[in-house]
Amino acid sequence: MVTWLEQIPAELLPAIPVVMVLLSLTAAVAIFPLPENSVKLRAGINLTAAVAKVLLIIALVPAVVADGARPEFSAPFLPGIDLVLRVDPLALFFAGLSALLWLLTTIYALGYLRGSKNKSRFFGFFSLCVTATVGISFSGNLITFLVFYELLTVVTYPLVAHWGTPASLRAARIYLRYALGGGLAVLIGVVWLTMYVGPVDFADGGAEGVSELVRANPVPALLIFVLLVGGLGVKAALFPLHGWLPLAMVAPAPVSALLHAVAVVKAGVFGIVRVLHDVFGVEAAAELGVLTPLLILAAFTILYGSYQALRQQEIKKRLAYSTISQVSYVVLGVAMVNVLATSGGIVHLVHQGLMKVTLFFCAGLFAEVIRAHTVSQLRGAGRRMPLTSAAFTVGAFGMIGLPPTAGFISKWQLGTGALASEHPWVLWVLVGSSLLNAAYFLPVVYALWFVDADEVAPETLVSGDADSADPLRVKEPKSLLAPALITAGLTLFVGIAASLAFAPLQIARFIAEGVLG
Amino acid sequence: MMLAQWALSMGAVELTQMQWYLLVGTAIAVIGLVRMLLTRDLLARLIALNVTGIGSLMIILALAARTAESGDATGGTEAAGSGIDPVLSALVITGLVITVAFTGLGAVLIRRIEGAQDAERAHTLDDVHDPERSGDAGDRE
Amino acid sequence: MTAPMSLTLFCLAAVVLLPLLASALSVLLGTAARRVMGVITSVTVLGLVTPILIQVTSGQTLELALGGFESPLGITLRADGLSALFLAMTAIVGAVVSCYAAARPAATGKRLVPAAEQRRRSHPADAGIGAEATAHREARSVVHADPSPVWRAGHAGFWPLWLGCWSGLNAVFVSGDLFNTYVGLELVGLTAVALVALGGRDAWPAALRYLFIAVLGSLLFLIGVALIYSVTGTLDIIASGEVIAELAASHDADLAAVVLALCLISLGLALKVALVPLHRWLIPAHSSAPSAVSPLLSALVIKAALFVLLRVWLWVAGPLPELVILAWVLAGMGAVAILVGSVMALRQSRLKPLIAYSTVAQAGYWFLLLPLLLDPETTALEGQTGTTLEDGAVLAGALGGTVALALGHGLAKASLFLAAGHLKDLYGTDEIDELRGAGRAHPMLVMSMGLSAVGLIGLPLSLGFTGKWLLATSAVAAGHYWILVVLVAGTLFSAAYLLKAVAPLLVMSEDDQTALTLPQAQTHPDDRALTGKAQLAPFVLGLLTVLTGFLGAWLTGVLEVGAPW
Amino acid sequence: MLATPALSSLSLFSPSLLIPLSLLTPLVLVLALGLAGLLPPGQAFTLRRRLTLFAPLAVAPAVLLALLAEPGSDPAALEVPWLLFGAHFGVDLYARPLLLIAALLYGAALLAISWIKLRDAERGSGALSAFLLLSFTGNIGTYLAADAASFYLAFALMSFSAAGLVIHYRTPAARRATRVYLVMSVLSETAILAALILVTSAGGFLLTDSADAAGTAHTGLIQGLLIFGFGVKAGTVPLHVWLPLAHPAAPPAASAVLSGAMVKAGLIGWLRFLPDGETAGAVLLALALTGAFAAVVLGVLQHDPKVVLAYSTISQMGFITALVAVGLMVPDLQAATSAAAVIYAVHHGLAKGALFLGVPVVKHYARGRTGSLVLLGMLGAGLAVAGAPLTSGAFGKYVSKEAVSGIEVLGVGLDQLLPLIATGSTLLLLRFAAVIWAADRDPRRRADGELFSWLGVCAAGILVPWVIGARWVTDPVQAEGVAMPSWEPSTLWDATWPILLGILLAGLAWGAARCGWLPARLSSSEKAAIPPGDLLVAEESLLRRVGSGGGTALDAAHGFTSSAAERWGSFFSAAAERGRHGVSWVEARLGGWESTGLTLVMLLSVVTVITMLVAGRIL
Repeated sequence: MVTWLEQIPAELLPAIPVVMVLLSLTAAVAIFPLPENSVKLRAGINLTAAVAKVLLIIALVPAVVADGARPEFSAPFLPGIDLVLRVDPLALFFAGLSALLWLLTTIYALGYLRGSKNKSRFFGFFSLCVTATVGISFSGNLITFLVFYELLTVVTYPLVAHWGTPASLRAARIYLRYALGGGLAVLIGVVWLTMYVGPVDFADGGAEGVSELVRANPVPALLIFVLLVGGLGVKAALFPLHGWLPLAMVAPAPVSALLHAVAVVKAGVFGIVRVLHDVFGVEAAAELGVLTPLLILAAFTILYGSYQALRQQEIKKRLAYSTISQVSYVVLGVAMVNVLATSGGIVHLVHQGLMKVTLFFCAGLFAEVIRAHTVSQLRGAGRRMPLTSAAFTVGAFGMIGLPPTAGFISKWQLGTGALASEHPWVLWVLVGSSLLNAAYFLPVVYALWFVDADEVAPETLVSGDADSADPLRVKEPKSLLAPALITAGLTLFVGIAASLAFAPLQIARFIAEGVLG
Repeated sequence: MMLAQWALSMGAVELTQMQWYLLVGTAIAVIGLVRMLLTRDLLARLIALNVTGIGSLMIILALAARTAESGDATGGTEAAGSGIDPVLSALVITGLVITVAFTGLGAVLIRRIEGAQDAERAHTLDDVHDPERSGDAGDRE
Repeated sequence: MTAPMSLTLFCLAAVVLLPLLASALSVLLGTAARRVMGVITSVTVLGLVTPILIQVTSGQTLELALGGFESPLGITLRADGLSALFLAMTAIVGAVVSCYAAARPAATGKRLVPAAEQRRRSHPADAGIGAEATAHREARSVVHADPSPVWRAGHAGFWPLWLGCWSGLNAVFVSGDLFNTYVGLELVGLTAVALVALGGRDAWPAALRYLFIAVLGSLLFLIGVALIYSVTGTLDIIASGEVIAELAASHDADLAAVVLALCLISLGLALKVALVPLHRWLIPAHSSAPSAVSPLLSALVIKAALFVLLRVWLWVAGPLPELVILAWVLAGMGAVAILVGSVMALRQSRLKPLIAYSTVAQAGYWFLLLPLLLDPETTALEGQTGTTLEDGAVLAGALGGTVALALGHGLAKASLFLAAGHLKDLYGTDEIDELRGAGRAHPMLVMSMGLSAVGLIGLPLSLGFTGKWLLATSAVAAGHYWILVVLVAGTLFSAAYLLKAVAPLLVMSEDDQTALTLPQAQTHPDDRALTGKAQLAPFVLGLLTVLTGFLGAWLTGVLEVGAPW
Repeated sequence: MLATPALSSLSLFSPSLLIPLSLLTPLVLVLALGLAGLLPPGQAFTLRRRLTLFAPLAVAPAVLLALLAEPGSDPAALEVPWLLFGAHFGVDLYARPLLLIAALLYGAALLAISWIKLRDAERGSGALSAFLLLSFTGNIGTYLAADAASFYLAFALMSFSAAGLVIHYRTPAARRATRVYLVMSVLSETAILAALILVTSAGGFLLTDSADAAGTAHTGLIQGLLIFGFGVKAGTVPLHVWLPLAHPAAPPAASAVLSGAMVKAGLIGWLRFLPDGETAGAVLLALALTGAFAAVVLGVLQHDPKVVLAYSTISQMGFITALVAVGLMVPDLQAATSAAAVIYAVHHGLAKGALFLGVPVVKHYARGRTGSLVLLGMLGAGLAVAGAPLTSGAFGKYVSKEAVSGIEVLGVGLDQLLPLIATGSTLLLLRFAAVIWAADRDPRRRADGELFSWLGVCAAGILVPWVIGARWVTDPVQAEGVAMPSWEPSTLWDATWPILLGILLAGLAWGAARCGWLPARLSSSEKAAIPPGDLLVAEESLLRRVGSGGGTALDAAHGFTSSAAERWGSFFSAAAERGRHGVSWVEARLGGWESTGLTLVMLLSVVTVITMLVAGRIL
């Protein structure tokens, strides 16, 4: 099967990024007008689009990573500036993650939303959101990135407000306010930069003209950097701009799984990596002297996120704050200018996505099956929902950074990278955050497995498979459980086989070497 | 005309005929404008509108005279020295026609509005006398 | 003149005269026939505009002297980039709204049916504007023999007035000289006032107020034109522009008259575009107008005045340094308009006034370019390395930005007003908190309101975004950083009030999962198309708002044709 | 299921397969046990029962590996490029004996649990053997790992699966023990992670060059972290508090493994990573010695036999840590002291394992025909731990004394101090004998796996240390087996006088207790004077105080910042609201017809006049 894919003729390659973006767009356009009850057709469209996208990514990997092809497609958009879609390893990295997790989250959402209303609207916007994410990953210049970045804001609003309760509308409004503010900051930054250096094309080592700009007049360059990273920081949930993330947990589980673990949050961080590596270039950024403050901000966000997570009793709120702290690992890694730390940061982009999606799936399962929303309600869930609890445990161990899981790999890379950079104190931030992670995840795991549920609310006693020796055992719905187990398995596989040929770590290392030389 | 003598007697300013008409036209336009903008009564406002229209047209006529008088080089074809510049007079005529059209439309609207207000007032009086008959003819929005 | 050339010239003339002819003809037809005539005319005008657009995009300004009379007496029609774009937008919005009005005659206004003929299903002499007869097929059950007249939905007078207004608009866009522009403006003003009056009893005072404002504006414009003629000796826009340029070069004393003319013209047109201190007439006019009329008013009618303003400022006055005070005053009023319009929109409790105030706010954007026109020097960036902007680029960028914003606003506002009007007719009210949860029954309407919101806020993939991008880049190039601040504030405010309008429609259940008490749709015996395919119109316009986002580069290319610099 | 590899068909398995085999077989078994849960419960139970029967055999590949793999030969090294960061495994001098001991102990423990009749079996024996297999894999993983990442993987796997052993009975005591154990192991894991990262970034990824790489950068920091991290596992004094709590709570087989094999992982960690350092060695030595002696004092006062044994483990580990500390202080003695530590660890593992497994054996088989056998076995194991002559204990102590001869501690020769530890352990063992003698009996008719495994361990305890000492652990000086204790009277006397002293002291204490001289609290029978895990109460309260103090401080800071943010937010929105209200008031005033008219007139006049003036001036 894979050999067939490898022989994709060279001239078809530039078409792939466009096909990827259009794929989920056409899926969305097809899904919107569907009536509510055509479940089969909607599921079919969704799944075929998702599977096709994953296959395309697999086809691209050997071409782009192995023999360095850079397929590119550009269309006129603004006077003098085109919409450019280009595939480079970093783009492939992020697009691969979002394509894979979109497939799993679609399966999860099909099961999760079986009973609810507005499914066509949900899946339509769901596919649009992935279009925006893939667009962001493949964008070749700053304008295309901005267009898809803003599209992501618009498209995620109805997903956050899906339940239509006043609370979710309020959360969605606050999210929109943050995201629009961020988007405007990026717009002004881009306008200003374009004025100085013309259309800003992503190029390894920084867009042409930007390094002279930094040398000629550092103050505007600094302001532009602050505007860009500030605007992107909103979606990357850096410290002062993270307020919207915990509130957006009102959204349905698949939304909080895909959006707040993968699409939205990662788009922000991916943007910061692009700005640092491909717009300013690391040397220019170092010359500007912005790396250390960014490092300190990321470190503070990590500790602040973990501290806040410690104080939350609701599971999804706790996961939200842990997302805030985990995402800043990527910024931390990238801000330390050496190959080890950068590859650690970039690989954490994928690892954190896998782990956090598993945790959100399990949180959704717990909420759906045994109505458990707070940590105390999870007592004894290990015996009642063993497979979900196992997946949750794998995710939790990943968050803490224990070896067999992917979290350990990125923490180890970041640690060694920190010591190799000129900020060895970052190691203690990592150690401190691991302790804090353990402090707020281990009690949950302990409650899951080692505490017996004192009283079992009768209505949650779904009639398990009748002859189960353990009367408490609850039937876990397949379509929700399978994605959770798959992502948990992936977390373990990526954690163990970290040095495999096209494993995330190797691609991240390849990217880091490409940028830092 | 006393006004004209008063101005002449002032003697300070020696007005050519064109400037004099320009001055009068502007005065009329300004008076009409102020009157129109400050009255509450609709009909008075419509009439003031016409006065402003006439004032502005007088200004244009004065300008027409000026260009004719100066036989401006660029004027080109129109007859030198004879009374009014034809293009501007066409402008004045069209202005007149349009002001008339608008006044017609305004009059109809005022009649409608006042008619509605009278009906409204009549209804309120009826309601006071025999409440059960009201409501039907009322606006069924 | 090659064959296609004469064909496009024929189209140029037809685009103005055909709607006028159709308007006159429709007066003679019955209600149903008028709707058919209306739709046919709109389609043909759409067809006529395309060759003009193609010809202009290929880089050629079309010029036609009607009836062979050369200027100064004859009427010359000229279609350059700017007019082609406005023609296209008007054609698209006009066609869609006409189809909507044809599909839903009830949306065209309210008419007063006298009691006498309610019993007899004959052709009553309608007391409506103009003597045209209206036929009623529906069976009329009389409640009780009450002599007073009764209001009925739908007003056949809509069609002649709207086609007349359309021809006036096209006349303004393609007129080569100032006098014809004046005549076009008047035709638009007259028909617009009448269209507003179709909205029934509470629309009449608004219509009257609109009338006074329109007349006042055009009188000021007339005096201005006369002054310019007296100085330049010609009414033709291009010719007068050249004369004024010479005068400016020689610092002639007559320039004072030109400056005075510019002041009068600008203020008259600002009055017609409803710039902030002079905006109060627009709110009652656009919100009480019938649901098929308010999109036309907001999207098209005020654009005519804007078009003339751009013509005068760029082509005729050819930015004179003396106009710097006027430019800053207008730009200041524009910035204030954005803030005041948005704040007032936030405080509205009903949907249509909110959208009207949004028009007032968006109008502010179109005046921001004036100071840019006057000192487009790019010294601000001179010292910087790497800037490649030459002098004309700033002007092109500013004009491109303003035109993109205006066109984007036209499409988006038409869609928004259509959707809002539809909801008002459906539920009888446009109070926002009474329409909570109405979105559940009309996903298409909510989607089109969402799409138009994207266009109005200026998020990417919409002409709004292109406009803001072009305006921002040329502002930064010319060193006018205050425009950036205004754009950011405007975007955030517009997001706030559009969210306030659209969000309540999405509400589905109270917090404790109890079902929401939905507003119940009123029964509309004579308006079957209400829930039917008429909802497609706002959706089509919404889609167009987003899809035209890709045309940024093409738009600036077209504007280069016949540009003054 | 996996056919048990018959000992004779060695050629069947190529030697290099042994390392992966020994690591994977237990994991495969655990996976099978886990997946059995998916079957309907009836079949699941029988499958699990049959799997637990096979469990003891899972250790066979490890035993084979230990026997066959000559350090440095082909089967002794394995490189897995795709695992973690490129994993390396290998059997070296220190790993081989500990590997053997671990395999034997885990085999015996699994045997004791599974090969018994159903009615006597532990509740949930499947889970227990699964966790035992997991911790076995982790344990031998720490010995076999040859690079920092896989060492850490094995260490984490072992410590977190040990939590499963401690919690097994789900009693409140077990819960508390597990909580304490988890908190301490998380702290130790994090410290070790930091230390390993420091070592790796200093170039010490492969263990062969870890120790000297650690010497190059941040040495003091690394030493501190390693002492803390592995100290928790090795039960060094302030960090030993979890041992006395965990052992009574865990099932006896599990506590045998805990004391016998898992504690040694701490030792191998120090040997692999600790860089030489005078001060670190001194600190470690001080801690070791205090631990060795304090444990005796505390252990004597306990009533539960397993707690006494736990304290004896702490004291013995103190002995071994002292050896390691000496190796740190005097680098050229390091080879000898490490070899001595390994041999002593081997001896202690087997002997202590025998004692722990003996506790249930005494309970079930003390009476009847097997009574004498049990008495003999326990006596033998006890004497070995005490270090009586002719036992493996004597051999271990002799080698250690040889290694540290000449080291002075506060003026007293170290080789004088070590025998005193033997006295302490004699006291503890007598206490253990007294307590176990008084414990209740629950006779069981037929001999089963529990007895056989115990006998196996006792036999191994007698034989294996000598074999290892002779052939496997090469003495750096004679480059072959470590010097064997000669039979002259002087060495014999050296081994016996500490024991006699211990017996003498015990007699005195016993006499005092008889005639009531001892204070009431000390001699009370049921409640121990000092609760097990003595320092724990202090440490727990300290930790709680620090946690709550930090928590309140952070909450206060958070409260302050959020209230400031709220105040700022409300001020800002109030100002915005006032602004909006002002705008709408002005706008309303402009509303009327007259006011618009007025503004228009004003605007017209003002603008026209100004522009004309400006135009005039410019012209």
